[in-house]
Amino acid sequence: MPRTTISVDHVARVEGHGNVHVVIEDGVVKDVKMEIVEPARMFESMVKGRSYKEASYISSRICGICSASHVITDLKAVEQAFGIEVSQRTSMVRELLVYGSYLQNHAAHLFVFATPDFINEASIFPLAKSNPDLFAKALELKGLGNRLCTAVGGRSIHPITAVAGGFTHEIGAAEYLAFADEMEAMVPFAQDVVDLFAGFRICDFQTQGDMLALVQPDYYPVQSSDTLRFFGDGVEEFATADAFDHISEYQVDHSGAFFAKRASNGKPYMTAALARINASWDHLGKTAKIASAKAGLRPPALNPMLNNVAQAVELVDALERCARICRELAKGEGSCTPAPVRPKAGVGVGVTEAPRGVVVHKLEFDDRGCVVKASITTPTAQNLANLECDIRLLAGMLAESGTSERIIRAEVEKLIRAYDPCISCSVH
Amino acid sequence: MMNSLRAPFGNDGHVCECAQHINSISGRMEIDPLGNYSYPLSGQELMAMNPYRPWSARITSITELTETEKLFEFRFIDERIRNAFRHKPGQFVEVSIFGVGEAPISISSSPTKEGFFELCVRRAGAFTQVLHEMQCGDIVGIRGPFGRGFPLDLMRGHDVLCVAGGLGIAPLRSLINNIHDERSSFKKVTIIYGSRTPSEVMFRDQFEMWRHRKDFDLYLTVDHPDDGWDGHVGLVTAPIPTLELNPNDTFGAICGPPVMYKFVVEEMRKRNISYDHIYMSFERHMKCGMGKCGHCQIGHQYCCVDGPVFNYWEAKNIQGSM
Amino acid sequence: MRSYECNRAANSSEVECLPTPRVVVIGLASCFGCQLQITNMEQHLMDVVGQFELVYWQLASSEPMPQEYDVAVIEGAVTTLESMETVRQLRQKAKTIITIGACANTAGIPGIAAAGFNGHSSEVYSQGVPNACGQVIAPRSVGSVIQVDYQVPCCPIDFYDFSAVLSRALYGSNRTVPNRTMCGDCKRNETQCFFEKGELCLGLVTKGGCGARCPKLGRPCFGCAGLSKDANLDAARDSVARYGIEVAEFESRLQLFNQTNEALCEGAKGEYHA
Amino acid sequence: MLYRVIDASEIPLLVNAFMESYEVVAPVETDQGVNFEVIDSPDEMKLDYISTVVSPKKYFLPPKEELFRFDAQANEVLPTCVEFPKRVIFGMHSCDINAMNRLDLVFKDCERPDPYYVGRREATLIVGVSCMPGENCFCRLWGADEARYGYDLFLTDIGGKYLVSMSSVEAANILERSCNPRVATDEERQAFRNQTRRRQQSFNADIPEIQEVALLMDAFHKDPFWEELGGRCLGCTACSAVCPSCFCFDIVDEMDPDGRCGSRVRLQDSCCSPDFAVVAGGHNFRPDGRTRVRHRMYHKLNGFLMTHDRMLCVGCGRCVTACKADINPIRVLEFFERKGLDNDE
Repeated sequence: MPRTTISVDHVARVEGHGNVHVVIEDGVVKDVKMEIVEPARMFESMVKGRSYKEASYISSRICGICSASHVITDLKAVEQAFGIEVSQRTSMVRELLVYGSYLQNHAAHLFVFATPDFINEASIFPLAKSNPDLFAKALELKGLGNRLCTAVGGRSIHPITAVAGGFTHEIGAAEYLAFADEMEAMVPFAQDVVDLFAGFRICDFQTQGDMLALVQPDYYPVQSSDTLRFFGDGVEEFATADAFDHISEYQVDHSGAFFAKRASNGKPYMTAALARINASWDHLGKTAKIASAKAGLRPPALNPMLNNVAQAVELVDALERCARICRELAKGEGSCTPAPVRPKAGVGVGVTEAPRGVVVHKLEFDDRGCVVKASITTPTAQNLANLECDIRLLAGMLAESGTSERIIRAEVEKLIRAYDPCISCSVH
Repeated sequence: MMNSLRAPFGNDGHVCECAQHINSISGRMEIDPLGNYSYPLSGQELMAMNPYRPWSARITSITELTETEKLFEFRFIDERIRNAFRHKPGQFVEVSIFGVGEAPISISSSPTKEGFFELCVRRAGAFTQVLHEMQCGDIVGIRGPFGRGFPLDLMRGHDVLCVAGGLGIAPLRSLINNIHDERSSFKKVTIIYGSRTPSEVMFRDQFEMWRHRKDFDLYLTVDHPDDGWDGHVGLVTAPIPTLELNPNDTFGAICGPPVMYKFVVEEMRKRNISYDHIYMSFERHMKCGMGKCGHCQIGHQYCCVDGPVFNYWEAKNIQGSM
Repeated sequence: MRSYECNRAANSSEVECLPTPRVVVIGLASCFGCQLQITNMEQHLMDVVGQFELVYWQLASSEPMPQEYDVAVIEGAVTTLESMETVRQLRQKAKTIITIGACANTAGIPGIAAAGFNGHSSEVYSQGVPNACGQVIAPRSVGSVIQVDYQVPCCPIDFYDFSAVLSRALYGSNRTVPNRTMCGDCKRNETQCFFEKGELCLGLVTKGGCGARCPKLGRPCFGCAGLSKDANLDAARDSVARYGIEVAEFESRLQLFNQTNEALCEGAKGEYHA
Repeated sequence: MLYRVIDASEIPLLVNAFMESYEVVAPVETDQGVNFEVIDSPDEMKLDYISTVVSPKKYFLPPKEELFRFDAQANEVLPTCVEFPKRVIFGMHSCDINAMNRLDLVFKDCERPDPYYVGRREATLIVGVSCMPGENCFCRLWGADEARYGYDLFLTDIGGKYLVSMSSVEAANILERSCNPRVATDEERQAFRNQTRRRQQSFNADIPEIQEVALLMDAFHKDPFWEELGGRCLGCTACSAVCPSCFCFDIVDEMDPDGRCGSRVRLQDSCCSPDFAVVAGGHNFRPDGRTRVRHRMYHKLNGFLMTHDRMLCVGCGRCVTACKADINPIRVLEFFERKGLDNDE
């Protein structure tokens, strides 16, 4: 195998358009490029001059899959800039919305995108015939996420009801309770999903990059924390408001998305379900923790391929957590009615954990509440540099052991999909 | 939840009913697809059942008339309905192709022919496109007949002057064929039929035969003649001033594109045909056929029940008719 | 345009269908949300997919793009010379083109950047637009590049609207695509008007038929279905002013989904050169 | 007509009695204003409302209604059967009852009754309630401020008590079973008379009282006023959506997602919809706001009178609020009023 170029144009079963090129010479990886060819839509520039009322509506459209996360992140930035405190109930409903998107995303990613890799099919559709029960149950799980998002946000993607300071509409107690029951009933299947993915054979290697996740004392945060943590090569905790001081974005010619590195040490890093589990393992619910341990996933878990299992564990955790939140909300305490908004000049940074990692929106407003400057970074953009390093590592390892080009190619695609990249989101 | 949000409007969550008979005690309506009625069924009984329910009819013959027009022959599958179906010239039926929709089409065959009816259909939109692709033996749904047709009873014993433009020949053909089948009940019958080009002239053979047999005085006219054209050239109004006609004894019957009416009526009035002896068929999109849905309204009149055939006096009294 | 009509035979056992239509799904500049919406109605997904042969869908399958197909479903706005070429090729090969979602129909949210486009791209990419992005041009709707046969409106699309449009494309329908604006639907939902609360809503000029979901949930319309062909913009401006709302806000809000609509002229027209 | 008196405190008893065997809908106040909704308890009801956003016609002509199911592949109607709920509409105003009486003429007491409408109508009991006019009400102009028939019970508020007119046995039985209806005293009759007069005197005096509207509609058919009024129509159909007497509809086929079966569906429609009068081939018989708005006003203020001997408009005033372009019958009345003044000058 003197010189081989492995190229996959339009990596399938990922959200968005990406190509990968790996050049191997005499068993040594010479070059890896993760080309992000998604059309640029210039969100950071187009929101300039627009009212805060429109900002979250527009930035929701950065990504269909992560729309709930982008909306909540943007609203948090707006609220920080204007000094708005949201009610406890609003925060809980937001968490429900974010988790709804976790259920949608993880189920879609694991089954529609990832599973075909492990059953040697091009798509999920053959599974409808070969294993109709699994297919039906997987769709049911994803459907539950959709319905939760629809109930809370008004539709399954691009939530309608979430606005600065609260929600314009909320479902009744009976619906919350019905959801709680459904969530709990779905837990056993989610546990099976963890087992299923734990059983898939993956290459054994470890990422050399760092990791980034939201952290919160005694909680597994997805939108409720104001603290971020880098870990791996030294732990570094900082306020979400300072996110862009610690994350360094840079432009490369083969990608429409900006790449990112940890500012303090210049290393690439991973932000994903795997990073969350590593950071907040202690705060996973009991059922999820047991499922995770049983699957052999416990910190430090550094094989990026394990992100699939990590997502499955999060499914278990999300179901239980959502059921609890639903029961709490059904008690009807507090209100989600949007808090009054008084625009003023200022800067706000919103950070949440999107299904595939940390998303940051930084917005600067003038005194009329119009955007002066916007900076947005998405988990996939942050992951790209690390992904390239991991591909180099994996391909090198396989090439060294004389693996065929076909298998290297398949494993590289598997790795890319394990990161659950959201490419259109990364080029925004 | 998703469905309730989806419901296009409103929140009347009650799934709706399909109706045949109303049982006033339980407020329940039932439908039997074939109908559970005594035989034979009168036309009135046919309509007295759920008037929104189309009845299956089979296409039994298709004739290509021009590039864009076909003549379809239909027969109801249920014999009782086939026998009960009676129409008047100028009336229309609602044709259903389920999934595609429903469209009002005027009946082109004479009431004197029983057991089947014919529709002359121009390919003009999504519905007629699908209908044109159908084959003999295919099934459609039919409701009707609806509307007020030409006043045959009044016309009997008198002269009749029919003026048709383009597809307007479709409803008039029903009248003309009917007259032909009871030819002795009518006096002098004149037909003026205008088309854009010779290739768009429909039912030419039939007309030629009648002309040959001197059943009717026939004026076929086109706007753009070709080399083989031996008929007239020009507007349908052109022959009217020179016709031999007895104004007190003549009924006019007009059907054609909207712009035609004004001019034809003018010429007929010049010949002193009375306001209420000039009958014309209006084109509107009748959706229900029963004077409810409003789509075919002209002023305060409903084309589907008060028309589609109006006399000129009535039409003059409708705001916005011409 | 339609050519897959199932013969409606005398009895169902004789139903004989022409070869099932081959469908490709293509994503251009978008959030992928409309494609997701298709998958998001799990219980009906296989019903819909079962009516045709899905020969290319990058989001869900690694099967490569085939050479021949009948129907192309396009999501997203045209933002590069390359995608312009792509849609032209789709038009050449496909008998039927269906665009889904605001991006494809009106240039949608990406279209906001159409005004002063070059400024936007240099602002985001200070070192020049990366090669990977292709040759970027001011965003535009698919319909401004090629003739589109059917549109599924809104941002994101509704699954049932997609299913209905698909039915229309495959089997035909004489149902009118409404040009009425949205307020009537809102009233049928018994929603109180935002104007009465002094809040701007674009229902006045936006194509109806979406079921007015946003107002029903307490959020004014932002116009994602696009301007109605019969939108009465002048009368709407008067109405906005009558309710004490700044007309400038109305104009600005209209840009969200109608930036490149000729009815609002100016926009990015000056930069519309490929 | 039989009249009895009950105390206001007996109303909940009456409602509860209805609830035993009927679905009860009544005006309910929410953050969206007052609207007719199904209630579970008399406490949810707000009887002293001025107007609802939308009229209760939705219970007879739902915005969307399935007519029947079909099999598109065999091209046949499928057997379909669903129930009409037994329902009481509690708290309808006179204008809405009069509007429903007009709908009856079109859908029930006509040559071809509409079985869906008739089914709902016959399964429904109507309990009317008296009201005081709001600023947009002009029902009195068309004599629609009193309901002479079309209800089962009608409650007139005479201060802490209600004078009840009873018109159906079914409702009277329930009234007698649940309340203690008694014969009206002279004082109560007096109170009734005073209440009626107070209502009559409370109408907005700014709304011109023009009796010969129908004639004027004909006389001014070609007036430029229609361009001024109709030219600003937004084509949204909100007017018809809220109107208690608008009944135009569309009939469409909706396919199931699998493309095999589907439903024939009736949808509320409006003559103010831009494409309402389009025929196959694309010609639009009313292509602009001028002709559409004029047509609608004609049907409301002239056409229906010609065919059914009463105005279709009942003067409920809902369209005055609903139309964002300020198009409504009051503007038409004002136009005729101005014409009168012009002539005087």
